[in-house]
Amino acid sequence: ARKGRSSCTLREAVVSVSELGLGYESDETLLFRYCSGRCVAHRRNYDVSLEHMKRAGLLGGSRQDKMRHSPCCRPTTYDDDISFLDNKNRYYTIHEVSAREC
Amino acid sequence: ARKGRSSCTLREAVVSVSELGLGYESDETLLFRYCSGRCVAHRRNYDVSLEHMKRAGLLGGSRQDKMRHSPCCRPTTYDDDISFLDNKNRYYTIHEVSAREC
Amino acid sequence: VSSSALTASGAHGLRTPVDCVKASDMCNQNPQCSSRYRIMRQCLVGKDRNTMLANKECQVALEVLQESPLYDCRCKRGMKKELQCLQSYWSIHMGLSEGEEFYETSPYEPVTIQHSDVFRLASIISGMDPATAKGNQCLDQGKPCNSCLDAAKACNLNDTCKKQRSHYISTCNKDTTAQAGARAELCNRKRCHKALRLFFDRVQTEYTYRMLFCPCRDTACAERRRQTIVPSCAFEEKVKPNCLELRKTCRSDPLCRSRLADFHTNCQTTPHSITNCPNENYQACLASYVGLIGSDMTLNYVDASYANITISPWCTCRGSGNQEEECEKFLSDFRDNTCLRNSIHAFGYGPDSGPFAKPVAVTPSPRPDAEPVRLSEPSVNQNDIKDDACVFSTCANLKENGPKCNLSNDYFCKDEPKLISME
Amino acid sequence: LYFPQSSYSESVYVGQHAGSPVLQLHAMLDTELERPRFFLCWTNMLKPPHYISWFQLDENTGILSMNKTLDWNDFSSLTVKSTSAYQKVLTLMAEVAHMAHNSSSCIGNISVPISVFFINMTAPTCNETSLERICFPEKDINPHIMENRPPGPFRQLRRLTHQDLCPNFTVTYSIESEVPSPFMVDRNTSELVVTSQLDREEKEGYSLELICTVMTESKLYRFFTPLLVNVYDEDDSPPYLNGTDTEEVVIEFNRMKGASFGNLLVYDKDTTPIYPRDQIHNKFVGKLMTNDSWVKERFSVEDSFNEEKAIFGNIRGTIHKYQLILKTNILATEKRSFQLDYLVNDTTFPGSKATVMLHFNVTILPVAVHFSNVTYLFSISRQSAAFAQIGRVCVDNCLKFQGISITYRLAPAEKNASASARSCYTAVGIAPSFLDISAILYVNHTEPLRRAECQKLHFTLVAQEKKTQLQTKTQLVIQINDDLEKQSVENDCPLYCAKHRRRGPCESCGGLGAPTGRCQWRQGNGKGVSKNYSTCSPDLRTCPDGYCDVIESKNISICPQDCTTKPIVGGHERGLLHGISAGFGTCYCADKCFCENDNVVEPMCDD
Repeated sequence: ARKGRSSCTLREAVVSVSELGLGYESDETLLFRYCSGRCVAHRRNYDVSLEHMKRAGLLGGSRQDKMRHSPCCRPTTYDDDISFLDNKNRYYTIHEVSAREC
Repeated sequence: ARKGRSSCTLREAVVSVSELGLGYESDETLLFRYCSGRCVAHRRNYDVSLEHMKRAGLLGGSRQDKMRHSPCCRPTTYDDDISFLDNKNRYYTIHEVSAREC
Repeated sequence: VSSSALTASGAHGLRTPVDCVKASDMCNQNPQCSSRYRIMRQCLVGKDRNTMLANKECQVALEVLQESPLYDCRCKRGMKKELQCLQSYWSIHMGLSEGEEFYETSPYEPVTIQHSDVFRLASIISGMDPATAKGNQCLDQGKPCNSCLDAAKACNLNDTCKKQRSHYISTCNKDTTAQAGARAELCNRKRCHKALRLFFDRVQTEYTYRMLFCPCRDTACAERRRQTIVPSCAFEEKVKPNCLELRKTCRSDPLCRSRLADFHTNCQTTPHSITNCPNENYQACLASYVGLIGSDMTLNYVDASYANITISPWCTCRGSGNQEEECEKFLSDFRDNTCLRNSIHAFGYGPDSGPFAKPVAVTPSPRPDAEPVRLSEPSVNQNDIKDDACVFSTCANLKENGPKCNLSNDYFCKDEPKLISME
Repeated sequence: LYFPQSSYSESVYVGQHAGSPVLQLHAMLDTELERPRFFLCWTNMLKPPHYISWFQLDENTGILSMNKTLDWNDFSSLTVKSTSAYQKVLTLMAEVAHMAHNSSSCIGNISVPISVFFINMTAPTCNETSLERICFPEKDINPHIMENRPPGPFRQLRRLTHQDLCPNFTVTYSIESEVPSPFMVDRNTSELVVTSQLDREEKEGYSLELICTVMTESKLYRFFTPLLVNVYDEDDSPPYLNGTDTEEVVIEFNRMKGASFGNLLVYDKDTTPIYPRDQIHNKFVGKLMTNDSWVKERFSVEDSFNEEKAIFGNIRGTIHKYQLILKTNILATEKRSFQLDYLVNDTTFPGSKATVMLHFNVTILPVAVHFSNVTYLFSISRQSAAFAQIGRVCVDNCLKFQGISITYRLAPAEKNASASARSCYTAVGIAPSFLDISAILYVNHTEPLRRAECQKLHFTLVAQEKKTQLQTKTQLVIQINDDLEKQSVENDCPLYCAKHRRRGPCESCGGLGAPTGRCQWRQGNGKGVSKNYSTCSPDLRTCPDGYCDVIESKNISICPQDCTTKPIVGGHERGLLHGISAGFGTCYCADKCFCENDNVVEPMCDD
């Protein structure tokens, strides 16, 4: 694989709740796990056929119709909910914010 | 909503086995089902946060690291196997070539 | 079979206490003991306990059980079948005790560790917390610091702590609207308490204690500390019950009763000690405090003051009638508890930071009946006395030395209106 | 008879010799005639502990003394609770009774626990004992005196275990208090005596200062310790009124079961403990003084009380609050006046004036179901979408009604209109509102609005009270405005407004519930998660307003901002039961709802 293009794996970073960009203001930090990398290795007959038929223009539909012919590096399961106290001393719980498996 | 950008759904097309591009030569045809469309509506807190942190450059990693901040329009389950007689009168079976659900 | 065969006697005939589950199993395996045990339980179930126990059979049952290992069995915090152990303990204890005692003996085996690892760990952790790479400003007096925030951060970086914390918060924080009144109704207090107990049982004390006893230098930090147990659901209620009523409710539940007895055993202010704690054991007191969280007698900081903390259950002594003094005494065991304060202070600033709250000046103040933990009489000879008492060679000298002769803060001499006649 | 202390305690040492006194019990009399007799008893749960024989209690003086001399193996033979390695607690029970008796158990009699701390050492000598310990025990509890009781001695100030320790010392006691107090020390017996009957309603406690003077061979020492004597309450104060005993109660719009009226207060200087629940001290009982079964079936009086201090001269007393309560709904047509008397009885007050009579002058006014001469006129746009709310109809005072239910019906005013004319009327529907007794008009079908001949709809609006069938009518006219403009709305608009996340597409599309046929954009300005989030709504008058009303709940998609129960992604706060009460940036809903920053570029599945 080209340099720097490692395969799809779970990565993590310690970020503050505010940095999540969800609109909550809290200095609490959490371990944000996400999926990154390429997953060419997981292709199926479907992917090969779809890519071939797209290139051959066999499937019609406009250029806009997004047809993905390779699996995406995406979470398959998510971490438990995360709860925190915001800077106005109110509790919140966020669901499905951190990945568990890719 | 912009024209033609409908959400991720199952589509189908009748194609010949040869047109699958898997290397088989057979005039038999099959119903090829595939997933296409946008999946903004299926995002999670994970996607919103990942996108925000990518834009804010909070996650480091090189530009190459593919970090998908929105779900892909991909099959979640596949149709049953497909068998056919090729043009040299030999039987073949192909797995996971047509999508069942997106 | 003589009942003494039942005893798991130790070396010199003294019984080594076993846990009450084992003790009741041992008793049940002995026909004589098990029948007596069954009789005694029936004796105690009766509505009017006194008349029930007046009958001969109950008395005999109790006598036999006195000799069985059930008599001084104990339980361990967090042991398997803890609740069953506690139920056995209280069933036998109710038979043997002389009715409602102000302080009940803890069913738990004493926590023997002195200033244990939880203190050293806390001071180590707050010193160089690997997770908060930004270092810990709390050490640097100058920088603004929020050790409770750091504790929450540390918890969020530990999977077990994060998961259990999120579980109790989402359980207790069921409703998110602003009206506190409405919220108090909507949250399921029982479920919230259960989730809190799970959190403190399953997560290591290095995380839970840090969130509960973090030292604060400002109101924001103290308010975060107060919010740790989600008080709007776990602590506050619309109407404050009478504290004696709350005690009765607690004592009708074996777990709460045990944790309350444990608190009284381990946190009762002991004037004659350096730390003000029984056996100088901060750790045991903190463990007892945490043990009460998630029970009917859940405790919490009453406000966000960081200078002097006040801990209290959610109850009032209003409407106590003639039992007001007993109620005030019960409440003051929480609100004016120097052992508890010192323990929390010690956790925050290290066990050797000296007692935070000076022990109360000891005069035979009218401290209502406490379980008198007596040390031997301090042997004081005559000449030590003279610095303490207001000493005059004879009564006549009273006048010459002026009306006030201020000795130590509690002993002073007043002008005696009439000379004491020397009959 | 009662014990003036809840417990007694003292320490004893190895070598304490037989006959030496340990402590003295006191019992206070209820009447002058009583003669207290003291006995050691044992709680019936155990046969007497073997150490009970080590003590004897003088039947008359209440002095507990040793029956044997304590030795070292007495200590080791004990299997009782030990508070430390060298101290064990002997728990005795003493009882007091009017006459001698031989029953051993304490059942039913007045008893008090005695804790004797057996210390595994010999007693300290005179030199080894601080004078202060000769004077006072280390810990002692506060005594209490019941009010209205005869005076008498209630505590032995001397430490009997130390009285012979220093033979050539003289120890005397006296007391002082800032305010004159009915206490003195009997110089001969060193007993603290209450010198007169006490009245708790006058003073709840006395802060005394005990002074112990020790005369040694050469010096005079004086020690002080505070002592608080609590005065116990008994029900010796009758209930009284402070102001009116009568309340005028007018029942009109609120006729609902459980409604409360009036607020009559009855005062009592005594305390009323709320613990234990079934206590009988100062118990108030009330009785409706009426034989009218109609009244008895529909009315009750509720008593709640509170302990107060300020208004009783900083002495704890009780204020009872009495309210008239409806036990059932009252019919709208009911019209009646009567006086309802309620007898309050302080059941534990011995005197004659234990009762107070309260009077509720009750007037029940009928409620008219009536439209004041109003003809409802509403106008709607031809572009209105289905479920667009037209307006609210309500009989007079309906917003005040409680316990009264009104139904509303629409009927075309013209009886013999043509079929096609009649079909115009299907455009409008009416639905009862949840919260109150009004009804909401809404667009039920949009097809008639698109037809030119449907211009003005004349309805008869019928309102009827469910139980009494009281009915009223009025005219209701709905004017259909705007001509059928060319359909300028984007034709691939989604079915409902909440899906849009930007002003442009929002205002260029219509959606369910939009009265103008166009969605309306609300631009929020809140920072972070705020109640004022941006969103696209069919009708900003009702959505979002934090309440999923009767029309919105017909289809969650009309106003998911108020009604959704589905997951919400992004910073948000859920409403009390459903909906989004606060959100971050812009909130929009498709399958689920999102609350995101406004300035985010349209997300793409990038390759």
